Amino acid sequence: MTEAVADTKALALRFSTKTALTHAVLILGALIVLLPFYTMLSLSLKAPAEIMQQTGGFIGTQAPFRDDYCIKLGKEVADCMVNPIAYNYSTAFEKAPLLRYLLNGVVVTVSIFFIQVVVALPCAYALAKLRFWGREFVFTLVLFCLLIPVHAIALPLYIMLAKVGLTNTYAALIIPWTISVFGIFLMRQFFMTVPDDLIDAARMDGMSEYAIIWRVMLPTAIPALMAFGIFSVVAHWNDYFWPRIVITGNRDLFTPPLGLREFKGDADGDNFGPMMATACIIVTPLIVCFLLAQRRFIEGITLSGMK
Amino acid sequence: EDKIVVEFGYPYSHLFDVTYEKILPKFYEQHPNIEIKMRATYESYEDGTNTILREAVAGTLPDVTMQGLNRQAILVEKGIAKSLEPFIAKEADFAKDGYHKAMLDLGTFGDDVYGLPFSISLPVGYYNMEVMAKAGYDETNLPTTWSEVVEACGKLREAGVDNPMFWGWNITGNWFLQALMWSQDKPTVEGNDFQLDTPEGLTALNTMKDIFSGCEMQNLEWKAALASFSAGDLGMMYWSTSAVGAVERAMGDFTLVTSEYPGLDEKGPMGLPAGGNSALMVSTSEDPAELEAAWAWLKFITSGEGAADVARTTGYMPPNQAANEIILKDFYADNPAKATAVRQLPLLREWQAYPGDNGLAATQVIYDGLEGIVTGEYSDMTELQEELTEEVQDLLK
Amino acid sequence: MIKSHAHIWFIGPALVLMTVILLIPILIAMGLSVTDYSLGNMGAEFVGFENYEKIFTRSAYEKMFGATFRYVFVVVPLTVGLGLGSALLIHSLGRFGDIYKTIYFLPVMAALIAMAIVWEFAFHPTIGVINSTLERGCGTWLELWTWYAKGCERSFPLWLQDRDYAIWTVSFIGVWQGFGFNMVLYLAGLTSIPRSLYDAAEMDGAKRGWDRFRLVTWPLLGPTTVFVVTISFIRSFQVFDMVEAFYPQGGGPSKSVFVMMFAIYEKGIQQNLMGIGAAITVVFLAFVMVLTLIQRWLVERRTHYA
Amino acid sequence: MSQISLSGIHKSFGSTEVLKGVSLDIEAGEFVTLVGPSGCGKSTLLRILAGLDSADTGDVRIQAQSVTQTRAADRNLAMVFQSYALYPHLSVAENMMTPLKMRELGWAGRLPIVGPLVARRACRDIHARVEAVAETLKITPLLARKPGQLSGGQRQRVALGRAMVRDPVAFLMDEPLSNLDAALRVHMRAELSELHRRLNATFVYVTHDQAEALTMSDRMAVMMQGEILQVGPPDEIYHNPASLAVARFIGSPAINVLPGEKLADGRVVLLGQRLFNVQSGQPRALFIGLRPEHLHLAAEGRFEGMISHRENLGSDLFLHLTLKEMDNPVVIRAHPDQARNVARGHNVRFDLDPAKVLFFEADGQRVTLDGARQLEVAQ
Amino acid sequence: MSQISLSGIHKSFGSTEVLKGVSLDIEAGEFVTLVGPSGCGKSTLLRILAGLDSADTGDVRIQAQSVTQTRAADRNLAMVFQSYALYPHLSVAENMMTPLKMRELGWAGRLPIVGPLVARRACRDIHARVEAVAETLKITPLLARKPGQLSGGQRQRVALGRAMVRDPVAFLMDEPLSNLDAALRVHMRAELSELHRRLNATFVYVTHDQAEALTMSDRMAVMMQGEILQVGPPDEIYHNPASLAVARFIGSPAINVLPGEKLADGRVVLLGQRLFNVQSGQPRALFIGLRPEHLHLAAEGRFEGMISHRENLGSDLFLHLTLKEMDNPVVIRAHPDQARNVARGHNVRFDLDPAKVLFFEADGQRVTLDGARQLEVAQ
Ligand SMILES: Nc1ncnc2c1ncn2[C@@H]1O[C@H](COP(=O)(O)OP(=O)(O)OP(=O)(O)O)[C@@H](O)[C@H]1O
Ligand SMILES: Nc1ncnc2c1ncn2[C@@H]1O[C@H](COP(=O)(O)OP(=O)(O)OP(=O)(O)O)[C@@H](O)[C@H]1O
Ligand SMILES: O=P(O)(O)OC[C@@H](O)CO
Ligand SMILES: [Mg+2]
Ligand SMILES: [Mg+2]
Repeated sequence: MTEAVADTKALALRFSTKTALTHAVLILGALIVLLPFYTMLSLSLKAPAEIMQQTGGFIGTQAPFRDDYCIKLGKEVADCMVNPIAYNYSTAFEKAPLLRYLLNGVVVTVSIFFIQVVVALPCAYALAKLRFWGREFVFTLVLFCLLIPVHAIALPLYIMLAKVGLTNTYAALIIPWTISVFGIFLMRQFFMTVPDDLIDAARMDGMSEYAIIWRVMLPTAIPALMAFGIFSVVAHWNDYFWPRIVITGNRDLFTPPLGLREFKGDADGDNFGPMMATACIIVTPLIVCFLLAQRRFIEGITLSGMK
Repeated sequence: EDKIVVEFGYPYSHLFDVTYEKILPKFYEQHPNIEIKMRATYESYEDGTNTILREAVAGTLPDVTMQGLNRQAILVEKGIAKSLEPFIAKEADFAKDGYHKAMLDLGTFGDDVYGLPFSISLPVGYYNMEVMAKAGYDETNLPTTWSEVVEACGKLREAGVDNPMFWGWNITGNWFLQALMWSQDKPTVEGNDFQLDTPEGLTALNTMKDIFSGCEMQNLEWKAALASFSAGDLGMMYWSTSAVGAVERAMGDFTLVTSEYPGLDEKGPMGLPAGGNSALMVSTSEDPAELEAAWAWLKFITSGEGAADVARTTGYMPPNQAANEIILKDFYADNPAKATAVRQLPLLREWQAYPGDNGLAATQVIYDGLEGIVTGEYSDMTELQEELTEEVQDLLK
Repeated sequence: MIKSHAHIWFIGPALVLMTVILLIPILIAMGLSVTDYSLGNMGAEFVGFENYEKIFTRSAYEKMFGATFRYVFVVVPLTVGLGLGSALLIHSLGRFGDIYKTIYFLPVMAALIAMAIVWEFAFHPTIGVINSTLERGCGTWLELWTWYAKGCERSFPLWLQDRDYAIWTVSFIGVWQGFGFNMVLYLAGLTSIPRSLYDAAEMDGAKRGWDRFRLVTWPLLGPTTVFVVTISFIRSFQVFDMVEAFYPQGGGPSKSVFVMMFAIYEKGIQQNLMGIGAAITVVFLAFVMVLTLIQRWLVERRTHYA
Repeated sequence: MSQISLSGIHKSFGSTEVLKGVSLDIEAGEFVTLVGPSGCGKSTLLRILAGLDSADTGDVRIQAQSVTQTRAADRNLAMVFQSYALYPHLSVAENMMTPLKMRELGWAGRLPIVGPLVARRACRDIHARVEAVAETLKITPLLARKPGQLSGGQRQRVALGRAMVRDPVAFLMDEPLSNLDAALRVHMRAELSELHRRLNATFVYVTHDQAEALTMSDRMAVMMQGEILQVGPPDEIYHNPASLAVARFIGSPAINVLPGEKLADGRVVLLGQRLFNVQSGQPRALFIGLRPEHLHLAAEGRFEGMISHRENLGSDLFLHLTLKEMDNPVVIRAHPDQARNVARGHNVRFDLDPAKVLFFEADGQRVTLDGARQLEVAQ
Repeated sequence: MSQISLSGIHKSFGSTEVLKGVSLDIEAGEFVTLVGPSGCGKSTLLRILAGLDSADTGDVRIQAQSVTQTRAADRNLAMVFQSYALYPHLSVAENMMTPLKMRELGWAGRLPIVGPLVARRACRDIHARVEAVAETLKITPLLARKPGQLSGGQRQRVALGRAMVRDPVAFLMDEPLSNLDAALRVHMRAELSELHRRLNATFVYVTHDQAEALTMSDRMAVMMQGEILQVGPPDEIYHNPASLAVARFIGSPAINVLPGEKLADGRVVLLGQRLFNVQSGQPRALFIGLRPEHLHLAAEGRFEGMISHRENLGSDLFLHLTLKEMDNPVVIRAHPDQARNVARGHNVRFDLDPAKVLFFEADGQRVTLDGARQLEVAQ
């Protein structure tokens, strides 16, 4: 009996050390993962000199410093003394019109996602649940398109858009992404797991195939859709390459990452404080979205029936 | 009454936004019927050129664009940039506005002027006097030749400075290679011929190798170099004068001194490539009024008060003699760090581009070769000279 | 189903967009790859396979293949391995799992261009947090490691600018950035493994975690792994943003990080040599396709689909 | 004219022929069951009738109209699925409304929020009908729940309700009870029968459980390997099976099949014992089918066996007897009160009710032996 | 000492108490069934016994050893899961080998390719044992297949095989037949019983199907809402239920429960008819339980009802009678031969077998009425 009790303790101990070990490993990993974010946040709080010299710890001394831009415009030195945090964040919003960029980002990512869904969902449904001649071929095509790197086709695409006069418009930011083969692929995998009976029941209830997609498949696929949504939104919210190519005229069409370039001086020195402030602001909406979506999001990526 | 809109593109918003913000009110005062519409800024000179090339294909070119001095050629070759001669011809006292020959040459192709320089930079030396003092240097005995620089490196290292010097070989467009070539008064390209296979070429390469190995220079990227210098790690840094503003903003509590670019011998450099950007007219408009408006803007920013604001807001020099000599006299007295480049003005030479479609590819090949010296990939300079010559010549033919 | 043509309307839009947006540009690229077209020129000349020949003969391109394969073969196994590892650990936790999940997914969500700048700071040779941390270990037993001792004596590596380290540093950042994505996929896979199989394994005497992993987890994650590996391959072959952010000029010290996508960009966009850029694109596609096929073929033979 | 008529339905999936020319007529108001082992093609046939699959050849007629080219949504049939196939995101009420909405509202009326405003009257009408059906099925308190919050039996009822809200030509049901637990299944059997009587509608019911088929149907069709072997009222199928296959499939425990023979002199012999005499003629081997309830323990029974297994259901006692002459045990139904006297390992004697004996040819065809019934039973 | 002993097992999930102090002793070689409605806690109890869950309080003993702290892998029990839980990626043979490999080979022997080389002898031994079990279960031809390629019944056997290859203290089975179709379920019942006899091992079997429990078990434990209501041999449970709940759950169709009373003079009255007299005493209301087979049609029966539904199973005929006095129908078992005479809507008279009557108190407790048995039955 006493032996059993000792055993219990050993068991409990083993359990707790195991969890503790798990936590230790995960925390170590989290530290490495978080290091750049720590730096990013820290840089967004400090004065330029502190940034370049890497002094001042996490938030810097917060001593006011002289804003060159202001001086150069001919203002008095006393008027140009600014607090680092206030300077970094207010510059991010004023100089780069970040609010405008964020709004553009929302418009663009939401439109892209919306169109992707409208296009991909029916296609995924057909590939998963309808039997028709050429289905395998279409699916193979989807798999092939998955391999095509967008950077490689950027120029032909740009020229095509230019020919129809769409550069420097929202359309240019949106159109190339209206087709998401990844989305088709992911949604198809999910639709494969929706029972056929459900679709047949809908047919018996008098739904057209079109109604089935929006009234049956879409609501049941919400988790998968969220997963796809996160991938799509993250990718296009953060996209730097494509907007830079097509938006050469109007700054009002900038998406948030392009806001970062306002602070690039390249060989003549970047303005890191506001740049990092911008970066922090840009990533925040995504984190919030992820936190809201994560539960259902992970359930959504069903990969069973993969083939 | 409708205003005439001039579309305008320029690089480095963080650097030049303030300049234009200062210039614009003055311009509008003189030209109330013109409106300047700022396009999205270019991220770098390369980005600027590529954007213009794409916009040329798309038919969405701006009216005036700012391009790196060495990028003008390609736009001229492809027929995108417009000759400015017709406008200059109409100006009564063009020369009086301070455009002197050396500057105009930078934007002259064939017999026509295509670009008017806007902001001009020259390579200079940056010194952290506190660090230099450890090896017994002060403002009076800063190194003037590359061998003295190497010597200084040795002394600094002995004094416990791990990382005494940085040399901006990686500046875009092989600028520092051209600096070493011009120092010997030798252009890097003549016609379609790459001149690295000359004795001057070998000297340039060997000088670089000596500098890199003699100073055990780290292969820093620009941002890292600026950070190191700001943090007080580096004693000497050779770079474009345009960075003075950035350095002053970021540096720690030490004394910054800029000084003339060292030469191969005591005589100092015989020439130096001009950096910076110049204004090109790329308007596709047929409307004379619009073209006139574009010219008005182009001229305003490259002359007089407009040009002077370049110096006031950045580390660059104005392209315009008048501005430098008359308007900015007091300014340079107050900002000695920015004055160094002005003193070097007589040495100003062209920042050369490599001709043909493969010009940019050639630039890259040379860049890769220079990097090989820094990283230690190449140790035999003669071999490198041969290799580079062959490959670049192949691209230029 | 009674004769319905619904599918035409369903796949039609996708097919049209796929063709216009993806396939036609790829066909254009194939066409351009046998010419010397340069942006801004009026026309182009047919040059046959000259562009392809260059790819396989010039030394820069040799470096391109080297860098690409190094990156891919470091990043794919590590992102998959760490993704799986972290998913397993997080899955075993229950509570608190959500916190780690969010943290590990952060790098996926952050704008790479901003993170690149941050990493440059972190990897700064003297004042960067990495090397200054390493320096703190100087004078301790760590110096027994000759590499470490050397670092203490002179200086620790310039991670991003040393041609011996750059590709590995970039790969590290690639792993940092990408494994969260795989973790999420694996977490999804784990939640779909029936609990009863673990019960069965326990009853069968699989006492150690490793036994249960071998017996149940790993085989049942088969389909997930196929997906994850495929996607990781494609993603890491397509690595570009980070290289461009770190080395806008030239692709890293001595071209040691000159990956294929960057080569395409450098030729096609930076240098306006669209012919060569297109040729590299075609080679790239061929490579990825062959590798994907091989990989699928290898894995598929060992994977069951329940 | 019959309500539903299937004729000559063939269907292959790839190279396997799943339905081999099936014909079946169903009258209005009839409860017809398709019963057969798993994989015999029952669901396929039902789906072809519903319009969810199409036959390779053959004709489907509903109320004398050929509907072979009509899509499922337009056939006005209602179907209850084995998995219930309820829309997981809709409440019970919404689930039940769906077929009505789809058929009776225009696109505007189907919009999520504005719909009820646009088509006010129609919506109110639909609500009323759903509530009436819910009342009938006693699921009114569940109307607001989602399917995920219901037990199996409740889901079953909702699925029925969804079919009932409309007034379809026929109700098709594919194993609707097979997901329920044993007790509930027995209970629902009675409920379904009751429902059929009340609605007076045509039911086509698919099952592999012969008990369901026997207890509920007006007529049942026994299917095997893509063919209908026999159609008839349950009683007929049970007592008068057309073939050995049908006899074996229907009845639980299964019918005992013993080797017998008819001798040239007309004697019919089972395990060496004469059963009775028939008209003399060609001698032939026969299979003799005897249901467990037609065998009885008898102290002086002509047959003997050893009890190898007992199944005591409380209400019935089934004894499995091993006979010397046979590999398979013979199952016999005994009265539970006898349980005490019969233990495993005992030898017991039993006899049969000769009137209930069924004869089959070697190929499984049922035969009646002329004169068999008239003959005096030998003691 | 009993083989397995559960005592005072309590278990809660969150705030719901799923097991409320369950105790049960199981002897070596016994076949004990846990039977009860869905959700009553059967699986939970079995999992606690297996070590897959742990009890909040209470003790589990196996062969007199407390194993409360022993993990499942060390308890030497074998379990067959309702879903079979076969490893989908392993062949049948590999599935069956797993428990042996895990227990008998070192890590080296378990390696994929080198394993069989390292532990040559052990591997050959394991192979031999798997083949022997496969032989017993008649699945030798399936050994190379993957579970995905098997039918339900075949999977069921493989799951059994995986349990049988070892020599466990007891076999635990959680509804192993519930995924099979009706006919196969009946067949497998007999097979399992046969297996139990042959192995002579302890079986703990969970089911919600009372037929399975009645036919297979040596003893059955009826569970409801986390408590064991009665433990005993099937016969005992069926004929002598301790409470109304047990009586209702066991038996199909379910027992009829009618309201009755005992008058002060000792008369016991059912629906106004005197059943018999008992000792006089306090008058009290009673529930009277009567199984369908203990009721019979009788032209002069004392009770009358209208036939509201007939279930003809071929071997049995169940009539649902609606009585004037009662809401719920009374179910009566009749002989199928009577089927022709009794149609829906007819009024019929019936009577009962007074010896089989069960009495329950208002709270469901079973009572025996003193002297009831001795009294002469009133005609
Ligand atoms: N879509 C399909 N493709 C290929 N074979 C199919 C398909 N649908 C059904 N089958 C095959 O057709 C045969 C009959 O299937 P069906 O579903 O009609 O059987 P069932 O009688 O309903 O069986 P169960 O009682 O198991 O539901 C089976 O062998 C099945 O494997
Ligand atoms: N992990 C769990 N968390 C919360 N509740 C649970 C859990 N497992 C079981 N339960 C609840 O405990 C009760 C008993 O569950 P259990 O699985 O033991 O029932 P059961 O008798 O096996 O039923 P069935 O016949 O349906 O299998 C149920 O009400 C169930 O909802
Ligand atoms: O960057 P800029 O404008 O100075 O021009 C290029 C060189 O002058 C180096 O800075
Ligand atoms: Mg079926
Ligand atoms: Mg259970």
